[in-house]
Amino acid sequence: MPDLSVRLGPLRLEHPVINASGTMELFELVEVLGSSVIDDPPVAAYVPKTVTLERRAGNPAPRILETTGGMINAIGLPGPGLRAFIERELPRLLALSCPVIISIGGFSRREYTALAGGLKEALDRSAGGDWTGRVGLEVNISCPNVCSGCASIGGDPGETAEVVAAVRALWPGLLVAKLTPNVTDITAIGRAAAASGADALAAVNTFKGLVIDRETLKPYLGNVTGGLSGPAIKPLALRTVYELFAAVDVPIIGMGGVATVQDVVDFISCGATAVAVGSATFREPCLARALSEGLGRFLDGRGLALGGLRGTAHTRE
Amino acid sequence: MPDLSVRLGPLRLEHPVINASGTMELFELVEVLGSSVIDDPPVAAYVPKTVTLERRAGNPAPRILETTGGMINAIGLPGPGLRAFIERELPRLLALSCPVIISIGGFSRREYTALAGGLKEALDRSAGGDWTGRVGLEVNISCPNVCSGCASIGGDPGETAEVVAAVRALWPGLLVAKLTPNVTDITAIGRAAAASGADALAAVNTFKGLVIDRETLKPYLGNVTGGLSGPAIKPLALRTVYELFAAVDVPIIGMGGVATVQDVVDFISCGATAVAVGSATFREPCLARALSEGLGRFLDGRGLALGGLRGTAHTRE
Amino acid sequence: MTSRPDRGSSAGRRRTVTGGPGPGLTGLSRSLGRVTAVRFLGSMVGLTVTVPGWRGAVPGQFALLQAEPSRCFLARALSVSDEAGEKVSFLIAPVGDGTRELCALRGGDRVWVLGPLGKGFDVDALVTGPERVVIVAGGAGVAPFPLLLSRLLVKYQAVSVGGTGGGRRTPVAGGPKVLVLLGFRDGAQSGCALPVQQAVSEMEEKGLRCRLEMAFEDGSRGPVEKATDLLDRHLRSGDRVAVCGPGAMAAAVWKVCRAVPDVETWFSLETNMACGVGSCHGCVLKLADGSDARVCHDGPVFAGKEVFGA
Amino acid sequence: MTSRPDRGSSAGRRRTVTGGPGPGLTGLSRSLGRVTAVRFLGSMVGLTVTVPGWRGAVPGQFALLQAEPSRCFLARALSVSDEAGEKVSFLIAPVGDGTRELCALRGGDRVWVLGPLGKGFDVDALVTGPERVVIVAGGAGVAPFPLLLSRLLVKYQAVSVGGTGGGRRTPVAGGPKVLVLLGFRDGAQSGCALPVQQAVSEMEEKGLRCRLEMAFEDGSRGPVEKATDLLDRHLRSGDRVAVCGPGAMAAAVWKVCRAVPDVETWFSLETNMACGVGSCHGCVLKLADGSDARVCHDGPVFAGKEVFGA
Ligand SMILES: Cc1cc2nc3c(=O)[nH]c(=O)nc-3n(C[C@H](O)[C@H](O)[C@H](O)COP(=O)(O)OP(=O)(O)OC[C@H]3O[C@@H](n4cnc5c(N)ncnc54)[C@H](O)[C@@H]3O)c2cc1C
Ligand SMILES: Cc1cc2nc3c(=O)[nH]c(=O)nc-3n(C[C@H](O)[C@H](O)[C@H](O)COP(=O)(O)OP(=O)(O)OC[C@H]3O[C@@H](n4cnc5c(N)ncnc54)[C@H](O)[C@@H]3O)c2cc1C
Ligand SMILES: Cc1cc2nc3c(=O)[nH]c(=O)nc-3n(C[C@H](O)[C@H](O)[C@H](O)COP(=O)(O)O)c2cc1C
Ligand SMILES: Cc1cc2nc3c(=O)[nH]c(=O)nc-3n(C[C@H](O)[C@H](O)[C@H](O)COP(=O)(O)O)c2cc1C
Ligand code: FES
Ligand code: FES
Repeated sequence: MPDLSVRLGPLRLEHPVINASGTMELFELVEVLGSSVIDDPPVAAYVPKTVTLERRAGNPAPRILETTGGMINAIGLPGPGLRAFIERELPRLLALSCPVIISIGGFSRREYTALAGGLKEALDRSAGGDWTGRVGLEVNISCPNVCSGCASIGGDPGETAEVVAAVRALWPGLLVAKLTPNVTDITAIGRAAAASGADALAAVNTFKGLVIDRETLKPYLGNVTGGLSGPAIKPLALRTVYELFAAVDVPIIGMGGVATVQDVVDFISCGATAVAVGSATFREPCLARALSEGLGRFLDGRGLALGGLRGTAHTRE
Repeated sequence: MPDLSVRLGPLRLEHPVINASGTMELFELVEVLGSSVIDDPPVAAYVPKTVTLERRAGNPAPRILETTGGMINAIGLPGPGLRAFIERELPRLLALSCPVIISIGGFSRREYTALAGGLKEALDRSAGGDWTGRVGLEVNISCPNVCSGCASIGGDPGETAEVVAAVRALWPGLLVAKLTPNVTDITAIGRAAAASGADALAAVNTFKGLVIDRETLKPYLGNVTGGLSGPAIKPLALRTVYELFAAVDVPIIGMGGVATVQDVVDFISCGATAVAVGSATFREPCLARALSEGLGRFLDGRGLALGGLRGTAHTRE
Repeated sequence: MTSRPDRGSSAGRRRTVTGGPGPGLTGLSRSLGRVTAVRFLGSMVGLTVTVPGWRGAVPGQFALLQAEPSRCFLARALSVSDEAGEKVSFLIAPVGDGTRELCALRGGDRVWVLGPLGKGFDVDALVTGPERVVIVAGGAGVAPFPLLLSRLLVKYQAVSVGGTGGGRRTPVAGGPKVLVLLGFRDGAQSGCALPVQQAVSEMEEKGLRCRLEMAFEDGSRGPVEKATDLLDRHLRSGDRVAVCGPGAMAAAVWKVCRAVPDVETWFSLETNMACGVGSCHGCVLKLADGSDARVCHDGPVFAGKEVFGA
Repeated sequence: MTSRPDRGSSAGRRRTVTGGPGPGLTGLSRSLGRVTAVRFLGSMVGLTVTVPGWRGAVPGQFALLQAEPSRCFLARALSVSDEAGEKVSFLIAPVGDGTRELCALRGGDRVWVLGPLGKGFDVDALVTGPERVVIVAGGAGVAPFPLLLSRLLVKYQAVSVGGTGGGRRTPVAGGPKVLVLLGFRDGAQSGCALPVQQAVSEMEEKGLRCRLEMAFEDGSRGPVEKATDLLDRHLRSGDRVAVCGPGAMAAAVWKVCRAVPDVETWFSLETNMACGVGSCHGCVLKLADGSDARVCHDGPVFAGKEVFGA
């Protein structure tokens, strides 16, 4: 098996396959898969669902529907809020054997700094010593399923720069900016984030879509619009990673429709340093591990090192 | 059978289902389907492939690949150029029994006006009397598969307004602006086009994507990136129509992934006046007619008039 | 990995560590099963799949199924209808692409199975009530009940041969122990009652009192009536009721039940699911207290009180 | 709508107005056929489909096939391998999702068929050459040749019983009329040669001189060689050559042929296709003169000169 480890800022990942935020509740999986899932997580780093400052109920049902080649969701960031997250989730996250990348979502710059500041304080208090090698932060400025904030920040280079810079000023560890694809030029957003101190970019969040209820002929989802994910969007997501790789120098976490080993290879070829599995984990909870193993076999078969694969789609010969 | 006729500016369509530009060569179909396809076209209006000012070879092969739930293409607007189009195509287009909407694509405002002006002149000369009830114009400012121009115009409200206004100044018939979805806010583009004199909007062109060749690990398409179409993008396209309907007063030609009667119903529910079938005609050349017939049966079954369906997704009750 | 199912087990969540090899990938948590039997039951299909490593379900638990290869992106939630070792049966109504694809499978075809999942019926709570166990199902809602009936049989037999149970030792005491009330749209739909009818016959053969009644909404086989009409007629204080069926039926059943004192109810509920394991927060259901429950994780079986309030 | 195939027809494009009803939609141009036979031929599958309204193909023409239901978006191009009335046969190599899905079809399954499409081999030009008809195929490239052989048989028979042809009246004059050279990767791949072998036998039975040779790249059945090695050995001036196979093979065949005087060649070529009818401009091939040809519309059969120049 070749060396699959990768670095994302101060984090070292055993292999490049992680989960996409909002698509894996690792601690719930114990009930189905046993505690091995915690002792030896299927992901190289665990990204919990986006945390918000206040408690949120999320969007009304229905929240999901399968579409051709993918699915649409309008979950709406339900969650207990930062305080409860710190009390209930953080301790067990810190006990995991893999790094954790905590995703935060806010509705203003102030909320992002409150989230990052609150987490830093809690980590300084409870993580013991230098935790920056174990815990990173992802600023989700790209959720299409909340009315304001979030995606509107990630849709504008200036607002993106402001939020990233403000969080950067107080967060010492890995800082990832998660981008929305629903923009005219994603490289402008990516450059703004990198220039403002993001250590890495996550590309991409879901594509804004809508489905119609075939009975009522009204929007099907409780929140009217939703985010499209899954294999249907893979070529679109791949394009964003390809464009970003040419535009920025920071590592990219590629995602969008990853379901097979070939998908992982494609994202790395386009320039991704790590790859996140989202919707496809819904049909196979341990997909991330299976894909990392498959990636190892692929590299062996081609006689390639992981580093030699990265960005290869950009080189000519 | 209910009355399915609709109006797009000065054009009257027998039913609301037409083809998307670049996806049907009606005169080639004669070889496969016989001349009935010309005498009684399967589309309510025929939209030929986008015409450019000069002759273009198009992009190098490969130009297409199936993707999950859809396909990607980088055809690159091959064609004989305006002069040859006027000489060879226009006469037989004018002989069709259905209206024609000629799609033009340029790389600058000047090219668009040269195209529109040249067509107007040819029509004044050869169409006999008032042709505005038979021929419309679609400005394709949204093709993602040519290096410059086109999509970069449609990605900017200001440039969109300029091009549309310039063409409007000299084109007396139906003027449709075909929009790209690869923008942060499609309503800004749609509003600019409508305010500058577009009689209708076509939404949407393809979504910019990329596929990797699994052998070489380089971009698969000869043009590197391409445009994603087919059922995979339907929820995304539907969302653009939904947003535009709320933002502008002009009729919308909805398209993107239409393959079933339900898809036609969904687009009309979101606000489309007419619906175009693109990639799905590739598997069934006469799909447009079959869908219009299916739409009639659907309306009958629900006891609805076509006008009662339009925009129904926006109303509350 | 491959353990015998624990047939007489009590309610609660069960764990499974299945791990079929699957095409090209290893270390998966779902299992690549093979279809071993297909039964055409009216408008529904009974699918029996041999699932390597299947660990036994609680009645009311479900699994996520996906044909291999599949034209769908996600797997579909289906109640475990019966099981015998690694042979697991499902009863499937072909309503959309996913279920139609599953209904078209033939012997030897492959199908991915993740499960059992979720929280099933509390069999102990059902049998320890002062009166009967009443099962109410509408249409495809019959699916979980063959398994529930077979577990009830095991329970009662354990009791009657001197098991741990406190109460009655003869299963025949005081009229039927189990009353099964099924409602169907029409005769074609009622084809799926067969596995339940067979389970009822088996109970009767073993000397247990079990009665089955069916209602047909189209009046094709008797009066025009619904499962709730049957329930209205039969329900009595002390009954413990297990329900599965469409949302409107569930609400109607609740109305009948709340009108009778000392009746406890459990409902198996459905919502759209993506992950089936609590990860996606997509399958939420607003509970009576205003909170959102994830049906896959907190259910699919809920106490009536939780869902409908008091 | 349903006309008999015109078996002895000359080359060129053929029209079809098929119109199967299809699920829910009417007035379609593709036809919903039924699989009537499946043959497993080594690593390939021979699929025979009854296509309502099928109008008869020229050898080298193709059809677009899509299983119903299908997990693919587009149909797949497949050469017509043989036909008898509305029974149309295809020879399919399972290389990706679309072809694998078609190879998994069973008797009675439904499949959409649009065709015949494109420009086939010019049978007249092949048979009126001064020497033999040489068929060169690599791997799945055998597909169009059972039909071509059966059309050649009809042609020659017409000639030998006093048809319009000018020349020889005895089909046996001067050695083999038809030489079939097939190249395969290995023995498993050569299973697909069977329909060609059968067509050759039929010709021989009818008294026509027809010889078949096979080359195996893995040396499993004789020397390590390719179809082009066979061609190199046998080709002579005056031969008319019909070729179908992978791009590299086609180029190699062209090299062999251009070295011999008075040899004319026709190649059946493949590119990615979406529409198969000239609508999408996706299937382009750069011709020797620098122009782009649409393979579906201007081909798939091209004269060697057009493709490779002089
Ligand atoms: C815990 C659980 C247990 C279940 N057990 C069983 C069982 O044992 N047997 C059984 O037959 N079923 C069971 N179901 C139901 C089964 O999961 C669904 O019928 C199945 O998921 C449908 O998938 P599909 O692809 O066939 O249909 P889909 O196409 O996914 O449609 C699913 C449902 O959503 C509706 N829908 C889809 N798209 C739209 C739209 N655009 N507008 C409006 N409505 C739409 C459809 O009408 C249909 O009712 C169970 C469900 C759950 C949650
Ligand atoms: C006129 C014509 C006639 C034909 N006749 C026959 C016939 O008689 N019998 C027959 O077996 N075949 C025939 N073919 C070929 C057949 O059409 C293809 O094999 C088929 O379309 C493949 O579809 P698929 O879904 O199985 O594979 P796909 O998954 O669509 O792949 C198709 C091809 O593209 C390649 N490919 C796909 N994706 C990528 C990627 N990302 N990177 C690199 N490569 C990729 C695959 O390796 C494969 O070779 C014919 C083709 C044409 C044009
Ligand atoms: C059900 C669901 C919930 C999601 N929740 C979040 C979230 O909380 N935070 C976030 O940053 N992204 C969220 N996403 C987006 C994913 O992290 C990912 O960016 C996207 O789904 C594309 O990847 P995929 O196609 O592999 O799913 C969610 C996606 C889905 C499908
Ligand atoms: C092969 C191909 C060629 C196309 N060519 C054009 C074109 O020349 N001009 C244009 O405006 N749109 C072109 N389009 C875009 C379509 O008109 C349509 O907007 C898009 O494909 C979405 O519809 P669909 O999903 O139904 O295909 C093309 C699309 C495809 C797939
Ligand atoms: S289906 Fe994903 S949380 Fe229930
Ligand atoms: S496949 Fe569409 S033009 Fe040839």
